Amino acid sequence: MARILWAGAAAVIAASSAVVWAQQKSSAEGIAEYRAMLADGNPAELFEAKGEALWKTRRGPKSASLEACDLGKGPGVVKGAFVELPRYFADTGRVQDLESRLLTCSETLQGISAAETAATPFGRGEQANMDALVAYISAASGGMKFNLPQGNPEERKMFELGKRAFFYRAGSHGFACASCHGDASKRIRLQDLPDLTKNPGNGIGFAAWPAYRVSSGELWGMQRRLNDCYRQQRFPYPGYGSDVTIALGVYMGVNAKGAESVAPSIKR
Amino acid sequence: MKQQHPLLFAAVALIVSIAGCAAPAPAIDYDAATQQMMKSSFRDQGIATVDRLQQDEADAACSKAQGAPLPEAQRVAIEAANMKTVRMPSDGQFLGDWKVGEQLAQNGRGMTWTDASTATSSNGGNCYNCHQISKAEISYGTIGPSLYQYGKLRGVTDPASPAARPIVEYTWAKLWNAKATNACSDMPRFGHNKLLDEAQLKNLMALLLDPKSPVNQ
Amino acid sequence: MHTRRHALSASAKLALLLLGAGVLPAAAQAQAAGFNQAAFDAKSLADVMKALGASAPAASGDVTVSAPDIAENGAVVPVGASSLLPGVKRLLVLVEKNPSALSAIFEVSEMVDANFSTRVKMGQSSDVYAVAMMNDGRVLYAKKEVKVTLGGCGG
Amino acid sequence: MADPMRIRAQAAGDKVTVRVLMAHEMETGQRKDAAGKLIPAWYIQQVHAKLNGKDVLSAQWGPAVAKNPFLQFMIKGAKAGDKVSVSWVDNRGDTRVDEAVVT
Repeated sequence: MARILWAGAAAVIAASSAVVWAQQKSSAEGIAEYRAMLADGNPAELFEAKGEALWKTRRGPKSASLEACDLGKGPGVVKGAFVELPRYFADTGRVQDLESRLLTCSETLQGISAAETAATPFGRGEQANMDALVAYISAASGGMKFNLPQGNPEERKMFELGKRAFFYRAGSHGFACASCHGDASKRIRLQDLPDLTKNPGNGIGFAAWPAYRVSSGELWGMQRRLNDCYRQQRFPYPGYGSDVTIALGVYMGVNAKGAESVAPSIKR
Repeated sequence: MKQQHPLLFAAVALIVSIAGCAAPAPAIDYDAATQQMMKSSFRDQGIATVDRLQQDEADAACSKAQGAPLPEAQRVAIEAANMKTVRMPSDGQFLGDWKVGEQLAQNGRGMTWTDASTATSSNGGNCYNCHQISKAEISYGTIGPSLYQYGKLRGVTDPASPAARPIVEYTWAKLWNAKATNACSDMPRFGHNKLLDEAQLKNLMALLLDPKSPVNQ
Repeated sequence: MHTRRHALSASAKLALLLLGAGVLPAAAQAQAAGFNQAAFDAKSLADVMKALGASAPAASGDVTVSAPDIAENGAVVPVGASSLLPGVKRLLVLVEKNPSALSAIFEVSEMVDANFSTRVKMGQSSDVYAVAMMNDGRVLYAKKEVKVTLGGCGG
Repeated sequence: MADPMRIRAQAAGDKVTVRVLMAHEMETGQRKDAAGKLIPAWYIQQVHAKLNGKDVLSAQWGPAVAKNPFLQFMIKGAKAGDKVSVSWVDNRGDTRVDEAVVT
């Protein structure tokens, strides 16, 4: 009986949704206006400038800069690297995203412990430097299209694992990434939710991060974005640079193939 | 256009798959590898412990389906099993205070690793994240259907009347365990997973069904 | 000018007093003199005007406040204040329902337009004011309601 | 020391539009930390701008100005090649001065 009632209810709901449409539209316009007013003068620029200086500064026990770091396009090449990450790196034998690759470079070149940085709370010490570095490196690929390599078997494996992680429902609320990001044209509160199972468009979803978060006044890379997604999903705590975060990066990045990166963007 | 025989394709496919078996790289069991990855990637933090990664039958089946509908028999079995978990209110009263319900519906907190306690009193209903409810709140989500005029549209004028009973019980079951009526529902199982207690659920019931609630104006 | 000097000296005295009481760190002494603490502590629009020695403001079509209808997040709300009238001495930005109403004071010189944009925090939906204090003592305002919404997952 | 500001000064006609981003916490003094202790107020109180060394703007800010503040203003009678400098002082007495050339 419940099922029949529900079907009837659905029909009534469809009728009532037209009534609320006008109001929804004006809210959406208001939000668009707000975002347009913020776009001119994105504080992410402050982080980019800091990141560029950090990239070139000799630091750490080995007193070296990061300029010899190979982000996938050869040592020292920054432009275009971001839109091809995560990818497989032969020297570590791992698929790495931007943050985990920076941990490797920072450790091998500068002697700064990757494990210690990974264990540092977001926004403090070396993690604050990571925020600036990801802003700088992503900005260097601004306007370029995502084109993650899938030639290596490890890259293809991470895509498959990322897909399964994306749909993995668990926790007290039974949420998966897909609960919010598995369909187009849905919102949470007033925020549009990109469908991350495909390319949601230029500068949307995966192509909008790293971003300056207005709510906290901080710059978030994908690691931090995913960390807070999992917090809101009521999951346990994902390790910084853990396989699940990189696999999700591969899944979303491959799906976003052809999308233009606007990172670092500005977000609620 | 030259027509090709489907059997030819089958034969080629067979040869390829045999060759595949002979190759050194064995086929990967992605589902097992996923389980292993989840286990190695997460750790306890505050109240959010790794045992939360364990899936029950519904979560496991819906994860595996990746958004596709479940086979009919499986869907029916999952819904029946979840329906059995629904506990109707112990005192037979279904409705509480819609004003408290509205606050609960607005509240998106609870059960994250930054929350101090798993007690139901520290949890919100998260309702506006996904649903339109009261018309006054313009910041609402659209993951779930609009619940504006929920009771009114269903003809509920007296929630205590026998006529309203089926809707009242259906709504209670939906809040208690949404998978009782929709196996792969995205809605949290508030009663079943001890996210909200009976009194809190009654307040949400009142928000949806009390004729005096702003939802039904 | 007289009222302004008066306000400055009052806040300077207050700063000295607080410094004597050990409330203010020594470093704050230098700039406290040019900062009108009383105006920024004032709760209401009227109290801000009082602290600035200004008369009651009148609504005016010659002052413009720009702000979005809806703010996705109260932590950052873009607000602009401007006027094309000649003789604007100061432009203020106020948020009526903030714990302290005054957000910013801009001194207009002959070298700049009476046109400023910044971003403010808002604790809740509220009227946002642009107030122009004129050289002739008039005080004019424009206001606009900004709805601050709850966003994201809310957790 | 505080991180540098980003200053953009662009000429159009006889006016120069200046956009400034400042790296600052702008802590209100009303928020509590995880332990429930009030986080002390820390915010920019005064901002000054100069064109070729001459004062053009002064402003007073309260803690309600948003974190990592943005400021836009228009200078009259300025042109490409002119120098715009912006400085701020916060309630702790920390200060920062940066300069940009009008383009």
